Amino acid sequence: MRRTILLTRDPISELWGMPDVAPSTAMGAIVNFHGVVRATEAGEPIVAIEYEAHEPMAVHQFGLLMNRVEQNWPQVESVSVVHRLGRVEAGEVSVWVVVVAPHRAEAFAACQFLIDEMKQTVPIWKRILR
Amino acid sequence: MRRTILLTRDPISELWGMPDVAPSTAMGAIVNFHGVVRATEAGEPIVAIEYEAHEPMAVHQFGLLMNRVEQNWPQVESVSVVHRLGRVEAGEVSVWVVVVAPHRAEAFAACQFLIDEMKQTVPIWKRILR
Amino acid sequence: MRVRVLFWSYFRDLAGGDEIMEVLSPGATIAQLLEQLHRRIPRLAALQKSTLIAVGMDYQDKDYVLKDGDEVSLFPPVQGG
Amino acid sequence: MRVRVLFWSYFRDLAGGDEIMEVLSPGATIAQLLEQLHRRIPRLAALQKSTLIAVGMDYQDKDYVLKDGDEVSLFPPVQGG
Repeated sequence: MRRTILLTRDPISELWGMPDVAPSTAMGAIVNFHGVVRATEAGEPIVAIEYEAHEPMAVHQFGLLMNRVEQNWPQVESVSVVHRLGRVEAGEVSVWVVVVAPHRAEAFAACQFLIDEMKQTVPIWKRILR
Repeated sequence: MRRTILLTRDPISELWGMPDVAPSTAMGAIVNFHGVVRATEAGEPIVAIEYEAHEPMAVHQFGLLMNRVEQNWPQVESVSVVHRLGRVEAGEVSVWVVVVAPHRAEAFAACQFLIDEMKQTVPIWKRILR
Repeated sequence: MRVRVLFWSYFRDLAGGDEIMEVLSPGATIAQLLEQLHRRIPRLAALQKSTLIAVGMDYQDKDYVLKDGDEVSLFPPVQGG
Repeated sequence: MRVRVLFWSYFRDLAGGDEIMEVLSPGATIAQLLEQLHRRIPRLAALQKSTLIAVGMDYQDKDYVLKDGDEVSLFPPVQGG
């Protein structure tokens, strides 16, 4: 399984859309998830979110999650994750996940798994800026 | 709920990535699904798929599915679907769905619902070209 | 009354054309239309169980009562995506 | 032996800094490290139940036996995405 793990302080909005996942001809499904900073949190307006990470551990933990994706859905060809760090304005993309697989069932399942588990194990924290 | 329904004979590979879904600032999740023509079908190599549709009925049936999305997940802000017709080469995108919602759970659910149901009710057929 | 029957996908090949005009008694149902049609095109009868039926742009059951000028579409299971 | 303790997110504010060096007896566990640390920083003790603990880049339990030079990270629940 091909992997991309990128923590970046640069806006990824220019990258919205397909990353260079270069699906092989056996692949039939590509799922992209973009998480966006909402302009409200718990009903209160916010300006931005400041993301902090334990960077080497975050990359390592994303790698462990990708091992689990590979075990659970061996047909998945590639998984890419891009996570913003630092200040992310409301309306900007904070996280972007792409999964390429032969069929949609495993592409959706693997993508949702990665996001759900990320929120349990990958050491990234946010601070709301109002 | 904003809707886009497009049946097109032009390649949509140039459009890969974000369509002009223009999420409002209350939206936190964007799910994109791209279905791609695989180079094999049932183990046999294929060159392309020729898609045929009952076009007005297909647009109408996509509209009915979008009504159901709106009923099931009223917070979904927009649903877009682009489906190729005519000859689609192996490796090209045949269908593209985008769902924008406040949170990822409904975005994933609505996107998967639309694709699953489309394959039951929208009058599009394929012919394998070897 | 007259209804127009449209064939889609490989039903077109089985029927030998895109469409056909059928003449029916007033109040005829889709079931009666199919019966009449299948006598003419037995190859479609064999696929009855997997045939989808629409009138205009909406799916209908076999007990649907046809009206003069209705446009009935007959086709195999759909395969979009 | 000495272990380096790193604080992340708002634990940094509670601890008053990014990191601290703790001196422990050989064979000490994370539980013993925390006990010693909490005497010094009681505000962290109150958050014990929701504290996540890693040594290096992997999560560890409180019965993990520390080695000289270990780098222990303490942080609140993660919130990526």
